[in-house]
Amino acid sequence: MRRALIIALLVLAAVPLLFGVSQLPPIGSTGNPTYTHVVPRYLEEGAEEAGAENIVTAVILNYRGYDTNGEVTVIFTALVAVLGVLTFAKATAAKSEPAEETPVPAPPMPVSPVTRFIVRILAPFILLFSIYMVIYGHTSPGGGFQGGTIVGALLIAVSLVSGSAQAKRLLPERIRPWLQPAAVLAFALVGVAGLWLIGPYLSFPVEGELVFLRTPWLTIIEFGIGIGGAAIVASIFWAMEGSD
Amino acid sequence: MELFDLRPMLAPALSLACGIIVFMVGDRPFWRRFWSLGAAAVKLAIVFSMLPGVLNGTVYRYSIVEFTPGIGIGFRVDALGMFFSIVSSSLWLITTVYAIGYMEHEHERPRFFGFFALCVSTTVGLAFAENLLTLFLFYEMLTICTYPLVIHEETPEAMAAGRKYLVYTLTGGVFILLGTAVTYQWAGTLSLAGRGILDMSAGAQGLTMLFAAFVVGFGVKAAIMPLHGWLPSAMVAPTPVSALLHAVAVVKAGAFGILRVVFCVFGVELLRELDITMWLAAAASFTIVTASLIALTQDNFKRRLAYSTIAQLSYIVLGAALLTPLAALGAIVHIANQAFQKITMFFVAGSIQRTTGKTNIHELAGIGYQMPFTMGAFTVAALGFIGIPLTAGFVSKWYLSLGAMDGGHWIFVVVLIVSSILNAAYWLPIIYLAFFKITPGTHMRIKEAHPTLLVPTLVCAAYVILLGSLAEVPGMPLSLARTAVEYFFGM
Amino acid sequence: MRVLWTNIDYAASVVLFLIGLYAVIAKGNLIKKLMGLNIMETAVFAFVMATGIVTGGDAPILGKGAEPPFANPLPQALILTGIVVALSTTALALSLIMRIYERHGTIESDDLWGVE
Amino acid sequence: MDGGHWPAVLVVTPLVGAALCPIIGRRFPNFAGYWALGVFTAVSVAAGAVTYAVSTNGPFSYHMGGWPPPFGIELRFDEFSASVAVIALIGWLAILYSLSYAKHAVPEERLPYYYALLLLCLGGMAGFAVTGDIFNMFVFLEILSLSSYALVAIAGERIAELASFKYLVMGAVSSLTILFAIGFLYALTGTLNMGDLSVRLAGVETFPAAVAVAALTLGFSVKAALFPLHIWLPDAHATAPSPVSAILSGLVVKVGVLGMLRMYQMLYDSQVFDLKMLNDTLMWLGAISIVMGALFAMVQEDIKMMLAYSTISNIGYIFMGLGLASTFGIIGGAVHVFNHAIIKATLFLGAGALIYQTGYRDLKDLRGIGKAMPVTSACIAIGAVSIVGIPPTAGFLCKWYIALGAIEAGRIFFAVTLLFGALLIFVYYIRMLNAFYFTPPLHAHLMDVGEVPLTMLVPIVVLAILCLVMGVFGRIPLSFIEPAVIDMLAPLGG
Repeated sequence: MRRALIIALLVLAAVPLLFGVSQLPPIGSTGNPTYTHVVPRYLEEGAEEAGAENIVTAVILNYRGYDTNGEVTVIFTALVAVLGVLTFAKATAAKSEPAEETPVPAPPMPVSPVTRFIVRILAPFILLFSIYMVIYGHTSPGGGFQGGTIVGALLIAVSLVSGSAQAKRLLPERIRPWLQPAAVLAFALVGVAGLWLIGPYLSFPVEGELVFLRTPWLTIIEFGIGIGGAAIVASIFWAMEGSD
Repeated sequence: MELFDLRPMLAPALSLACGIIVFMVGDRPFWRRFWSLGAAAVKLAIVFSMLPGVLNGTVYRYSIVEFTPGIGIGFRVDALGMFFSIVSSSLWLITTVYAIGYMEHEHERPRFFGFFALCVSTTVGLAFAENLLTLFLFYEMLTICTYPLVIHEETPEAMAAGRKYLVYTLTGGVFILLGTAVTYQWAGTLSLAGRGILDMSAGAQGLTMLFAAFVVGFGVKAAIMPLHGWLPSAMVAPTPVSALLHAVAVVKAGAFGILRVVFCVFGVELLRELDITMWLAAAASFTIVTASLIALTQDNFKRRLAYSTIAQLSYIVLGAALLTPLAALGAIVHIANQAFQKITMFFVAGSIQRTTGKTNIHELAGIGYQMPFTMGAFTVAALGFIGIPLTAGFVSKWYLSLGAMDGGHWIFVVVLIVSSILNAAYWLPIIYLAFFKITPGTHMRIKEAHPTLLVPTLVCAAYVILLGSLAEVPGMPLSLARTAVEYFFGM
Repeated sequence: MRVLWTNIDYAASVVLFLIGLYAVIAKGNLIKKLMGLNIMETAVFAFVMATGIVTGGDAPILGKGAEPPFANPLPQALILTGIVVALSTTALALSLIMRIYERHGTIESDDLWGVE
Repeated sequence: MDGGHWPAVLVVTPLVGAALCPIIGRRFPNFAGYWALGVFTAVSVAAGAVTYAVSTNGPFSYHMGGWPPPFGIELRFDEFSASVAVIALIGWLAILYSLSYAKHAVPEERLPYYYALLLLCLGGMAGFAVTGDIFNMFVFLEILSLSSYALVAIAGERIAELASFKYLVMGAVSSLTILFAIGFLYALTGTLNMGDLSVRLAGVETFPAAVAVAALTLGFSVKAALFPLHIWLPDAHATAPSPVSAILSGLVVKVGVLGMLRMYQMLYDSQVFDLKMLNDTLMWLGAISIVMGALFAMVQEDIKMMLAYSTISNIGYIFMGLGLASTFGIIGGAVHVFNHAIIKATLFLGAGALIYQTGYRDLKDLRGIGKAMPVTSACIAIGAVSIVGIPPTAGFLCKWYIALGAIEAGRIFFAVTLLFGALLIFVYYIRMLNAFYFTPPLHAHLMDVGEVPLTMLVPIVVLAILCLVMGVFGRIPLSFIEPAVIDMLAPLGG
């Protein structure tokens, strides 16, 4: 009954939505406002102005760099939030009250030697590929996030096959807190440099003698995002696993 | 002549400050008394210092802030406001003395005296309000500050009475605020300085509704029937509270508000044109008669006083509603006259309660022998209510009747006469009981109330006679009321 | 109707969005609710991405041999951000679910009402 | 650019400060709070600077990365953005308050994360308030939402995670609705900049625009907890640590309102379609919120639950003010955003102080606390009187303005609802005051507790004083916000 009601309501909501989307400018046409208003400048001058042949990267890191600054903060927030919720969870749980039935932790699944072997073999290549993605993000598909996530996935895979302790040695406790906010800090660094040398926060040199700074700055940000992303993804995993 | 002067602001501000100091000195009796009395005296001095000027037609004003042009908090001392503030601040002084004696052994005295001082501060603010918003502001503050006094006993009965009190008065407040907002929309100003800020352009029907909203709002505190329900319940408060607040500050705030609405917001001209005040007069007359009849049936001394208050307040409303200069004069002057008479009676009731523990009327047989001075004061006040010449009550009734006849409304003269008879019917038996009925076991030895209770009572009783016999002497309330009336009627 | 057919991508994402919403509302299991949320996220991403479709468009990577028309790069950039947001929300939601399970021993919302 | 680089300082400092917070917390465990306080002091200075710039030179904008508006992201500072001043004020006081409070309420190991989340939440809010780009708005909305979800759960109270999860699901759905609407607007106009949008919306198809507006309204209403979309709020606000409750109730729900204001700015400007239906809906929902919030609050025993429901009522006021679409109404609503933040922060911080000292949350357990903790109780009393709208406190002015707005718009019924709603609200606040002051204590040992430490007391007192000051000097925010509202309504020909 309740479900039928919900479905009825959703169907009711679907009607105006579908009617609404049917009146949107047709998909795929080059005459759409989406394609004629802001984007032409990106496509025509992006490579020169923003210093990245991959226009998506140019938009992410340069035109709308501030968005990305916010975005890396979002993922950092997620990390802090997860840590805030999970840190020493067991201690508090025991202190406040016992659960009705204490869930029994499942025993760790034995990892087959084949998996372990393959992960170990592939690990260096995965790492290399991710570095490639980070570095060439501004001229080809890829970028900091993609590269960073791959490294994060790699760390998770290593944790799974050879235990977190092993994986954590790749990202030692001492430097991990510095790596987690790497993206935010990289943005801040470049942003303040732009503020100091050029104009508003996050300004990139467009032309003139400082233009050589553009590629290094982009690279700094890409690496920041990559390192930060990897550290955060892995840290979230470890926090959830309960080993952090 | 309008003078920019600090004193209108100083009067409420100073008593506010003293109220806060009273809170802060806590349970140190000497300092509490010092600050309570000091505040009362200083404020009285400030108020009186403006009296000569006001009598000469000077208006003192002071504005604190303006939110937007025309809306702000400001004070302005005109004759009507002066009148009200003199009444309330002189009675405050007297009542404070009384309260110090009365509350000797009560609990929570810092709270009591603190809020007591705050109440009077807000009453003066109300009296000096320059615009409708300020008036509303102090009106609401008065409600809030009275609440802790009403529930002072903290008994379930007191809490219930407090709740009732809040529900009634805050609901009234909503009507006032609504009316204020509508007035602002129509008139573009809220000033109470003129002889009416509204005009016919808003349409008769709308204006009638607006007037009704104001009457309902202020009528709650002025206890026009059927909005009076809270007043008898609120009698659970300690006697000084009943005396000052339910004879002077709170209920008069309602009556004062109605006067302001009639004379300053609508203006006499507009109301005559609208021809709606007869309904108000009818309601007031109904209240006068009905409340008196109910009072007859009450045996609890303070409840009888309460119903008498309800009846007396409607005199003021009636006077305002008649829209003739003499009736208005009677109404304004009744603010003072009723206050002194009623407060005398409350003091008497409180003294009897404190001295003998009796709270019901049938227990009072022979009390006149035990407490002759107290009951003497009571007799004076009772005669005043009945309207015997040379007492204060006569003056107001006289002018009210004249005003009613002026307007050609004989019926209201009849109402006043009936009321006098009813007053006689419920006050005289008490006097009879007290002095002439000696039941076996009556104490014949004089055992008067404590001086701090007796002296204020006698002072008030003396005033009742003074107001009645020397009414025409310059500087007495009547002259002030006359100044006010002359202004409102453009004479 | 013909127009709706042109915009079938939009329509599909609308339907997907509502399916996700159904799961969020109707499903009792917190994990399923979260999955519903993820479906909704995907639907919205698909929707925004669809605004950037250009028929025959190439990836917007300039350089040698690149020929217009290019696909609209802006929605891609936005959705990259959106994905990160979705990831973050999911991570937090999962850890909350873990804590709820640890503490109350269940993640069925019907059972959890009693706890409140 | 007027305002120099303060805008950048304003939005970036809290984010970077938060990024460094766990590092500092790990090295010097006791220092995280002071670090957060220091960072936020800088933010407050920046907020003051931009607010000052707006008040002297009028609205201005800051182009992030130096790209002109439709291409890059613009930070737009107008009178509504000046809400950063309130964010700064409440945030600073809440952090100060946390220095003592959080030590008890939050597990020690989580403290650095607690402060980092606080900074992120406040920073996200500041970013949200000042951005001129609709997608950027979404990004900062997410920073703020995520950190709020976590802050609700961080103290680990009994149902904290459940409350947080409920909040998260509702919040995420509303965020997605908003993103959906952003997609619609983008597909229609091809731009994300708000100023540009308001120009380009003028000629678009009406129906999709209406769908977008409906979706935005829905999303922001959930964020603002407008009835009947409020179900996440009471648990979340009541279980969070008190300084967080103050921020959530005072500021975070206002994000929804601010979003609505931004949307209105675009819509009034572009005149894309008649807003009467939307306005009416909001007015009605606002009226219902006022009444329902008050009714729910009346039956609560838990003081923080009561305050949480009271927020719903007050959001109702604000939405009613917006829906009235008259100058006074919107001014009243917008100023109530400021004033309610101050008042509710007073109340929540005060309630937190009581809980901190006594360990009780129910009114009956807190009886007689007025004598044991006079200052705190007095501040709560001031807040209570203020939120009801008794003059001359801060709450009164807004209600007065919204009522005037209702009359201006010829909707007397709503003025009546509003004012009687205030009475309903008073009913439960008077219960609270009765318990504090006028009833004998249930637990005798309550009489022995003293006042809270100074770092907690000072914020409460400052806010309570502000409740009064804002009432008396209410003209300042009113006249500040007025030009923006007049500007906004100008296309209506009013």
